[in-house]
Amino acid sequence: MNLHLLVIAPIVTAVFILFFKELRQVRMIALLGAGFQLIISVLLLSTFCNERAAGNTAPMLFYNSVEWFSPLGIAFTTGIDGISLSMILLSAFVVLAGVLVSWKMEKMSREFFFLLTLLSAGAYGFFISLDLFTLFFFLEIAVIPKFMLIGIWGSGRKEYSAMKLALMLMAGSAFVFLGLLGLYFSTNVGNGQHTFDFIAISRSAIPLDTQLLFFPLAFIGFGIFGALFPFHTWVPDGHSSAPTAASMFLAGISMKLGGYGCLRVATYLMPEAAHVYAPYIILLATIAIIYGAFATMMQTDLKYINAYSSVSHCGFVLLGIGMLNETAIAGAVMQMISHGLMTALFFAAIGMIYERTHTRMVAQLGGLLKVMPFISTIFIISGLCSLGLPGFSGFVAEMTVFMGSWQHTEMFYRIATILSCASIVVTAVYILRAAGKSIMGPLANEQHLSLGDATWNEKSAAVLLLSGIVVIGIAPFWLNELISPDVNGLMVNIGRTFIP
Amino acid sequence: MSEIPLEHLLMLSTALFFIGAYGFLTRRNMIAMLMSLELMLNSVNINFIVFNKYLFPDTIEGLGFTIFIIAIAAAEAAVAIAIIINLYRNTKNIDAENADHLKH
Amino acid sequence: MINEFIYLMKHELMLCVILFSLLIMKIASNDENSGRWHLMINLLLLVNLLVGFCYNISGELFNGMFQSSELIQLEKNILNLGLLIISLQAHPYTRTHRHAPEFYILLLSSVLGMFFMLSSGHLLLFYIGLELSTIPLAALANFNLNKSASSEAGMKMIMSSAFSSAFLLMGISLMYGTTGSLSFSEITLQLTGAPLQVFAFVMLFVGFAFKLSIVPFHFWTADVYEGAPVSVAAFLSVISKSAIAFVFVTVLYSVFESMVNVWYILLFITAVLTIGIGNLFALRQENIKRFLAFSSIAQVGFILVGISGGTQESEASVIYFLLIYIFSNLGAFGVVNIVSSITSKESINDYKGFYKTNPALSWIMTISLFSLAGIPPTAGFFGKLFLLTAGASTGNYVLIAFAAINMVVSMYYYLRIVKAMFMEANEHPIQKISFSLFPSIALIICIVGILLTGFSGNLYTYIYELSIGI
Amino acid sequence: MSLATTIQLIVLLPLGSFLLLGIFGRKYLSSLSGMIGTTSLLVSAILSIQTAYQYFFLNTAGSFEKIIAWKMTWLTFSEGVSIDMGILVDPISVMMLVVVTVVSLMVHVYSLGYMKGDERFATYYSFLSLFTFSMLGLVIAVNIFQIYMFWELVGVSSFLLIGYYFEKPSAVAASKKAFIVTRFADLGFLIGILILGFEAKTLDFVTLIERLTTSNSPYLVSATTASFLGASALTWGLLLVFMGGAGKSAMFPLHIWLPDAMEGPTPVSALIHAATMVVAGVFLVARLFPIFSISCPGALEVVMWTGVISALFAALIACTQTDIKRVLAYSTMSQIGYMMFALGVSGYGNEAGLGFTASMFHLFTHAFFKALLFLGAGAVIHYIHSNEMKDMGGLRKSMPITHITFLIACLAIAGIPPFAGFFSKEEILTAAHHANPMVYYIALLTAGITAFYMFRLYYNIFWSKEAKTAHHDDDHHGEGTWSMKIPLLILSVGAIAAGFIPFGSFVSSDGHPLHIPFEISAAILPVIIAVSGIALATLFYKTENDRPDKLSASFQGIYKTAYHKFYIDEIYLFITKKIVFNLIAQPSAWVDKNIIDGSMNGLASLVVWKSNLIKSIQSGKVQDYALYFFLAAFGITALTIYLVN
Repeated sequence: MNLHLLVIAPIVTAVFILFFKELRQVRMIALLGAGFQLIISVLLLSTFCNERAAGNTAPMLFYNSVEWFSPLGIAFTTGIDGISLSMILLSAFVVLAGVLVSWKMEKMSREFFFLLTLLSAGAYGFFISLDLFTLFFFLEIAVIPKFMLIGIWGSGRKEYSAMKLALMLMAGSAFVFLGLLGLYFSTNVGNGQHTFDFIAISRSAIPLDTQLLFFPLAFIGFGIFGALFPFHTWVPDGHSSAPTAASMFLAGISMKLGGYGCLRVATYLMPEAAHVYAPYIILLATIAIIYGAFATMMQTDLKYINAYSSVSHCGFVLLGIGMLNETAIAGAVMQMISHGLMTALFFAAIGMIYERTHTRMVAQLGGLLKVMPFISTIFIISGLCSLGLPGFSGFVAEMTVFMGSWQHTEMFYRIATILSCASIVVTAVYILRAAGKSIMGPLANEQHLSLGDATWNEKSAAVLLLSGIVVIGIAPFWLNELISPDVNGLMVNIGRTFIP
Repeated sequence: MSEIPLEHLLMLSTALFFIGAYGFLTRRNMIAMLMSLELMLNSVNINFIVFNKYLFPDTIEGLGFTIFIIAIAAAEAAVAIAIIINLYRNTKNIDAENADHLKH
Repeated sequence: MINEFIYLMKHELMLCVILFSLLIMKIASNDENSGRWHLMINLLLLVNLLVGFCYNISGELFNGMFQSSELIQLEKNILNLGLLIISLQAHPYTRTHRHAPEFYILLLSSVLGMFFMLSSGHLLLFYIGLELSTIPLAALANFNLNKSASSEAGMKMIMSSAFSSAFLLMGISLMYGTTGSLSFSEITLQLTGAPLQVFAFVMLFVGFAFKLSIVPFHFWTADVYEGAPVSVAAFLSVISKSAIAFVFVTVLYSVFESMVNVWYILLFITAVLTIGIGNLFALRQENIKRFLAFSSIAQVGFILVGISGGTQESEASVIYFLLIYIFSNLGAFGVVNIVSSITSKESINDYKGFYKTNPALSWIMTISLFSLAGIPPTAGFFGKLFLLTAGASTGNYVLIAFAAINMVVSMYYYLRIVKAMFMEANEHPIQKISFSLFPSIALIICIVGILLTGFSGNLYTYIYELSIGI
Repeated sequence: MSLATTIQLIVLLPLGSFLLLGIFGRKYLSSLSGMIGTTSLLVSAILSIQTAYQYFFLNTAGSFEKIIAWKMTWLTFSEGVSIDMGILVDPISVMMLVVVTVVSLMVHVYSLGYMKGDERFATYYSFLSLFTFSMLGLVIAVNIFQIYMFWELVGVSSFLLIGYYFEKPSAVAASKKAFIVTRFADLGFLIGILILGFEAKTLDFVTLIERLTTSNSPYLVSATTASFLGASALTWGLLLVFMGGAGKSAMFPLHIWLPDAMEGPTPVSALIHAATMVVAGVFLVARLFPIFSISCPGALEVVMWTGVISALFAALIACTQTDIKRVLAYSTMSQIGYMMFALGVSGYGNEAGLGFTASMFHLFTHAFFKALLFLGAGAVIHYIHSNEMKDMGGLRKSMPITHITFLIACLAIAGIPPFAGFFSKEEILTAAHHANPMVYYIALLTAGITAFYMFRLYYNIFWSKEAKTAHHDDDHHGEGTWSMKIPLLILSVGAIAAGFIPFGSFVSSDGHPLHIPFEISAAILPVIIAVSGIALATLFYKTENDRPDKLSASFQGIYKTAYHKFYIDEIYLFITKKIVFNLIAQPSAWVDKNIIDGSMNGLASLVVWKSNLIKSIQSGKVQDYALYFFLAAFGITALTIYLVN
């Protein structure tokens, strides 16, 4: 199965969109495109599972390499394993949901859907590329559409947030690029030629001092995408100013690029350095988790609440990666997927509320459960998911991270783990505060009585994401089977200097 | 008659160069600036001739170059003066200090 | 023999033919400003471009004073392409101008000078080419005869260039004194690295630096760009810069190869200064031409980073980048040109709400700016990253890190314009602009170039095979 | 039907009705929803009774073994350590199956009348089913993580049901409080699980217990040697797990959510906050009992004292409360305290394990009479439309059935023979007597107080003054429908009869039947104390008089503190509001906004400032440019020559 399809499909869709003007046509095309992407990804999943079942244990399936800039050792190399596949599925879900929730985007609809689709192309490309340059290319492709989406269709201090997001993410990718250059020049494929090829680099032994120099660059670079403390400040502003779909993409996809990169590029390719720096990563992650959670408590804007909670939740991803053992890393991957779906759902719900009440201030909302039961239920469910209720994906992911983290017996790791566990209480507090005030309680505003409940497209978007969440929450074993062999594969490299 | 040593001539040219530069930097009048520019170019000419005569007497590359420099300097001066005249038409002065509307 | 002569000098000859035909027309005809005339001249330039592609042979004439190779001819073709685009873009401007033919005459003679410079195997020819390319430009900068800003720009340009050429000549003379020759091949053999020679070399370098507007020899740039007509500014920032850069690379790599330690230091210092200062000034510009001037200064800094690599990749990347740079910068200048020649609005604030009235132009502007900023999927991304990659081959990551961080800063001011066009409201936006065929062709060429060049790995490989490196 | 399928059915039926009602209930079958929920519960109740019959009576072996009826790996962490879903059948789980399904069935039936005409009828029933499902899943758990998951689910369904009247701010606040407090306790539970799982390298109960109880097993050794802050890892693990249990079971000091939880509909209080969920903590300790008693008596000590203190403490508060549901809530807390310290005083294995049996026995009987009390109170509230004692009185005429059943329940809880509570309490006291006299006397005292406040409640409702709301008689609906009365009758039968079950021969600490001789001598003292308590209550409250006020006046200080629940809530408020919010949350939010974000913006403004700083060099004067050129040229030359050599 040709992975290029994953990139081509959105691009073709985007190009098609340019030919139409009417919202009706444009959104239809976008929807078809997104649906097609979902179908491709599901097909990919099935073929992948068959391949694996047939005993194909190659680290990367559907491997394919096309010459690109051969003098610089750059090729368009693609291939996937369970981890990237799960990420692709996540993206497909979020993209489709995103298109659905922005169904009534009247303002400059063509440009909106064009950028949205372009963004998804970047995400897919990132997850399938096995060539660091291509990977970086797609990483950056995914940035600028966000700038436009927030700046044009956003709300609040949109220009400020858009600029901030763009600059911080660009700074991140600058770091990433330095890290990649370091890797590039430490390879050698004969007569002084270097290569960006992922697999080649993963096989080459990179001297420790090089790693020590470039691991922080790469990790911080990707970390900025993944809301690594203290480089997370784009998250609240960006998310809260963005239009609903863009927030969903940001939280559901972009932040995952960061986590994925931290795991795949930084940690996997420079394991020795990772072991050296692990304590710092864990320190930052723990701070992000607990401090993000407390900062969330004080927020009064629903989107800010969710954005800060994303900081806290993405902390679990980095924590899992920093723990550098199989369980924790598996947990980190699960957390990425879970957080992607859950936060996207949360933002969708908030967006629906905002669309109707034109406010996101908790103080001005109340008793919405009476007015819009469906949306409120969705809101509560995503809240429960984000506080890690069993039966939803969040629980599975967080518990896996905890179990993994606890395997370190040093006191420092133990304390970090306990603090992270403590965050589930804080999460409960702020989620219930938000839900209790805005969804439950007496009706805050009489005009709200006239508001309607979700429309078909919003419902289907919510159900789509919810199904993902619940499936993972009820039957995590299949996801585990999907990713754990490849996490094993990663551990071969990461664990190679593991000091027990 | 005794020959003038190379160093002296080089000193002369260097001196001339810096005098020209000084003039260029200090004179307010653009025409005067052009004249000091000529001084700088001539110092270079002296260099070429001197090197040619003292170090590589069997070729005439240096002399040839000098000719070209003189010619091109003339062309340059012509264009410069044309532009200065145009500037004078527009602003009614040719003081370098006052031609500073484009800045920062 | 004779046809070898023709093949080797075909670019120059072609230009001479056009020049003379222009002169004759100027003398002969009286209605030189008719649409027919403009069509004709652009067709001539197109022919000129196409001719450049046939009979690529390498060799030398006038015992080594004029030399040509596939690479040099490629570079000349790139310049021809840029020339064509500029002349197409200049249409709205020249159509209304009294002295259209002179405009072209000066333009073409400047290009002719660049060609000589490119093929020069001898400092004399190099010097002549340099002056021939500079002096007409000064006249062009002054082409808005009754605008004081324009003549001030012309004055500044001619004065500073004359001053710098004095330094250049000083360098050449000392080089002559220390090596006893003026032909590149000879000089290469005679280099000893004596202090006087280093001094001479630095003076040469300064001459280049002035033309490339490398900080701290860049001061004339912004003023001239602001004062000069937009097409001229575009020409300055794209064509003459690329030409000089081509020569610079060849001279450094093949002639002064043995002085690598010297010029690496020079490049390192100037690159840092150029990128930093260029960005800092670009940040605070309100006039869009001036802004583009400083942004192009910053771009030169990146070119220097690429050159400092000194490998085959470096040379290839520099040429590749310059090709992309022509497309991107001319895309931006094209839009500015149309806007300023029709509405004579040149401030960035005027561009607020530009998207509402001129979506097409805004998209073109945006894509060009993205390309300049190095944002994928535009070609600029590849160009810039290859430059950095080439520069990193020396292992000097400090320089690369500095450049990378500055890419972010530059991102800010490029996005600022995009923000103005798309996101900011404006009660009197620039009205809907309708423009003729020529500029639209030019813009289409630019956009296509921006979108396609980046992905064509073969093109890069082709350039790579032509280039030599140290 | 095999054991596995039966129990799966028992558990999945409520889930089914939850999904059915939750998704389609509101729109399509709101009227049917009650019947749907009830029938599904009826079936699973019958099935569980049948299971109990199979397990207890058709059991040929001498003892009751732990049977793992069914099990699947749900999520693997690392080899050996995994979350499994499964069904563990042993005496206590079977007993709990019966208790949960029966009480839940009663509540379902009762609600048919009680919640009639409520607009969110379907939602209510779906929540009830959700709760029942989670509770059943909890009791059959094979894996400590499975218990944790259902533990959380139970918590959330309790949250949903307390907040059922979501438009009442007090209800919302109560539900939040309940969830957050238990959540906080569960944090301890979770960390406890992490510790135990890490030490035992497994999460399965059977293996876990086996590994942590067999002496000199490597796991046990490492668990007891690895110590932190003076206590061994095992002690920490068990204590933290117990913290979870204490939170759910509203043990002191984590009890503050229980009284507020009475904001929920009364049947819900009967089901969740009296009979089933709140005893989950006891169940959890009982589940891990072997580890507690064999490997870590220290932890068991803690359990005991927590139980004793809670029992007494709650009893004291109960005497002063005027909201009848709150009185019942505190009495629940105190009874659970009994169960806890019963476990605490118990040892492991045959005779020593009396406390264990007693505790389970009390759990069993308590479920019946406490549910009965709540449902009775519910009927009263349904009739009076108030929770306050002062609005009640003399209702024995207008609601005779409620009156009788309520009286039975009061006698049962007061421990008057031959009612159920008497037997179980008597066993507990005996066990305490053997183990620890101190505890025994406190327990006795508590028993007395219990009798007192229960009858205070009883008299205030049914005797004393005439109810102000008597004029309801014309428009009111009497005692409510039969659907409300039948459960009362059934439960009262339970409250009378349950005591006669020879409990020890079914449920015991080690699974071997345990014959408990009934000794009159030990029973006399408690009964006397209980009777005197009742007598006192009669003296004070049977008819309206001013003795209570005199009493409270004479014990001013103690009365006020007890009335204000010993100010525990205020302490909590202080900690959360003053410390957590003002000293942690606000600062971190501030830091993020100003310092971290500020530094990011500061970087940007720094650059801008710099660019303004250097703007003057671009002076626009060509001669300045030339000067810079000149200087730069020679400067660079000098620098280069210097650097090269």
